[in-house]
Amino acid sequence: MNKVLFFAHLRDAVGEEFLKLDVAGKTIAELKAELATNYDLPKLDTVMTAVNEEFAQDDEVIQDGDEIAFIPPVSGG
Amino acid sequence: MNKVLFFAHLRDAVGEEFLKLDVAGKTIAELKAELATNYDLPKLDTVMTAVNEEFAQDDEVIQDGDEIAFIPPVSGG
Amino acid sequence: MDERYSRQILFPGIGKEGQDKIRSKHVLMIGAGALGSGNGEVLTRAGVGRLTIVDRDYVEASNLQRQQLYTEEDVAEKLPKAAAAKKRLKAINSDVEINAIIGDATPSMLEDLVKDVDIIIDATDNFETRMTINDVSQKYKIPWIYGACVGSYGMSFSIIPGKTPCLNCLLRTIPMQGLTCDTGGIISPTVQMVIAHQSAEALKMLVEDWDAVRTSFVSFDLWRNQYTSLKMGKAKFSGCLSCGEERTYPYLDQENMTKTTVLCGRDTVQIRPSVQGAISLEKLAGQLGSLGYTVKGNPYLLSVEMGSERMVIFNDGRALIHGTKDLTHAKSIYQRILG
Amino acid sequence: MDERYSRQILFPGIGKEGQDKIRSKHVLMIGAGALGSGNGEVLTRAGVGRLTIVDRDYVEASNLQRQQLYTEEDVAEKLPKAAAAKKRLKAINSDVEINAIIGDATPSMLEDLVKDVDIIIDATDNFETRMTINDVSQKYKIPWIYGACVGSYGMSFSIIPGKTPCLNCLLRTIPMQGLTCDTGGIISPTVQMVIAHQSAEALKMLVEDWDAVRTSFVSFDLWRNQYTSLKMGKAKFSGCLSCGEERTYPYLDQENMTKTTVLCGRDTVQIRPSVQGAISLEKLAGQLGSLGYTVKGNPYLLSVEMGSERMVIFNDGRALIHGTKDLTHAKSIYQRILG
Repeated sequence: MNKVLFFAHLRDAVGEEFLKLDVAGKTIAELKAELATNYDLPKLDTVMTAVNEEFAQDDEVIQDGDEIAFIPPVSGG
Repeated sequence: MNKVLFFAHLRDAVGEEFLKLDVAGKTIAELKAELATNYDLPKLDTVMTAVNEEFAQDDEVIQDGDEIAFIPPVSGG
Repeated sequence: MDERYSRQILFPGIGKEGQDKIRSKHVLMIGAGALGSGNGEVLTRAGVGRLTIVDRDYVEASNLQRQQLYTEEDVAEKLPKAAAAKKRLKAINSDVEINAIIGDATPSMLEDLVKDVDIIIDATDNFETRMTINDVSQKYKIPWIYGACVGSYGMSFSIIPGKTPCLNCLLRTIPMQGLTCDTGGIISPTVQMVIAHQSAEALKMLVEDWDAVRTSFVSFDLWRNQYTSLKMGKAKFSGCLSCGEERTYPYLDQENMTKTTVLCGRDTVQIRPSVQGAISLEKLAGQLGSLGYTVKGNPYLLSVEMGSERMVIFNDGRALIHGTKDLTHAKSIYQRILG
Repeated sequence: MDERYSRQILFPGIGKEGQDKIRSKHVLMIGAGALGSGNGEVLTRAGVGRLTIVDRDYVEASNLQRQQLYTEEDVAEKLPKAAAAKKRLKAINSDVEINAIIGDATPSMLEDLVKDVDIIIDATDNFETRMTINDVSQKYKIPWIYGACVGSYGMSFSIIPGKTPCLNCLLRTIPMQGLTCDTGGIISPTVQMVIAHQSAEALKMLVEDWDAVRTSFVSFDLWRNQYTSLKMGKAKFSGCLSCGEERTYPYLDQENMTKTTVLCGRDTVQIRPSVQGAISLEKLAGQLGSLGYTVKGNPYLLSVEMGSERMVIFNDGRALIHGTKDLTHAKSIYQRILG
């Protein structure tokens, strides 16, 4: 099982602070695609992904128990 | 074994960011007394103690593996 | 008004209703130094209804490095901080009612002031005043927000009577002095970080979003890249004299308060005469001038050069002795001039 | 001077030597809005030698809620932000050399400016300018500090050429329709928190304490009480066009940037973003509507009344700004809404 966390407006789009999903074996890219299909989320191309508080590339494979977080860079200033 | 962390000026006094000590079974008060004896530390009466990121009273008994942190309140402003 | 506050009304945590609430509230801020400058500015820009500021100091050159309301001109004029803060805050937002009180935040003053106050912001530089704020908070059921910093290290904690532990639960006694500012110095990003936490908590309380109020004790070190969020579930102390069942509010008793204090981080002693009252600065200036002292003054205070020390006398009889940390010596200097 | 900076000289991370270094340095700051106000003030108070500020906007009423250098008078006079910032910063510290540049931070301007610059502070409100800063940083080996915020959410990351990943490693392309303060709102504590992180990093770099510079990517939410520190060891992208082996610095090429053109014979500016692609007009209409703008639309375009101007946005991101011939002003309006 994996905990998938969302920050900022992604959280509002998903409606939850986090989801419990079983996504072990999938890549980050696959998870992003799945989420974009199942939730009213914007494209996640430019959203940063963390696996266990470490930056992860799109081709990283998720392990069971990994905590995944989606951190959208914002442009305000 | 326990990890004992020090913040702010306590860290400078101890000379290390943390110590590895085996203090399981002791109370926080006992650990404070031991540290005051072995290191050039000020009295730790008013220093806040955290056990595993949770505030702990002086009579709390330390378990093996607990991470202890000493957080001195400061008065500047 | 809508245009001015449009960006925070757009923020879902505030909205139109929250903005109206902010507008209707009264904040008491104790201290107008580094934390007071920043918190005062955030709340004034956010459009709080009333802001009462209590501060006993005047603006000095060494403040400019981190106290964001003040300029070189304020230093040249030796303006009291509360007065200089009010001047700048009015230029920022003329709609906010600013009450500037130049004086020491004593127990009796605070008990008088809190009557219609919604929250108290801690921007003091000493634990004695914080313990007094803490007792006033418990007695009158007014939330307050602790904030403090030294060097690159800072902390904040929100205290809500009846809900969270209080400062006396955590400390049990006033920590010994000299641990901090004298030796540690301060950088202004640390101040900004504490202000960010305190003022965010203040906004949550002003819009009455109590569920959003932080329940953990935050501490951080910006130079060492640390951030700790401490759960406080076990911190409440049932025997606490400030918030426990048999409370006595020990820090509301003037007899328990010090009369001379070394000011944290400064080579300065403050003297508070046991009986305070208006003194004639004009007459005193004349006397001292004829004695050969270099004296400068304004309606609020008198500054006297005395060899390696300098005494600043306020018109309530209070004084600051710069250039010493020796309480007895300072008192002696004071008494040489004021009897 | 020693008295003025005494509290930060006392801080072991700076000291006398560090203060001299700060004094000898030149900081380039792009933007003088919320983040620029605060960062500019911290650095000016800290006694940096030279500060060059680039900004294209003027002060408006909706800025006052969070942009700490500006007053009601600046709004009344419609002062350019760079000029208003300089005025206040000189009053704060007359020893600091402030260069105020009123204009758009284009690639060619930035390449001209960075020649003798030690660090660059990001205080912009859009990703396109950040990507240009990022390329300039890599090409001329100048560290820069990313900072951004919206609502109660903010972030910061220090980028050191040859050492850390760069912004293009993280994003790969300019995000479309990022949330801005104009569409998502903003509270001023969030701004303060980003400033605390950016300015602490700036001080570390100015005193050349490279070991202290934060290597993690910080993001936080002050209303939701979150703080995340992301390890960036795996973030460097070998094929990065900005910092990889076959780098081309794509964002220094004017061809890849947003194009602005005055349409012949009309009081209208056309904006073509660097990355074109479908944007959600429906969502944008909702956001702008809740901001109080009058919005009309159809599946192909959206028309928004904005005071004396009217913006028409097409679903490929292109826009027409009617009512102005000022290219910089038009681009500013566009990026404030679309990021």
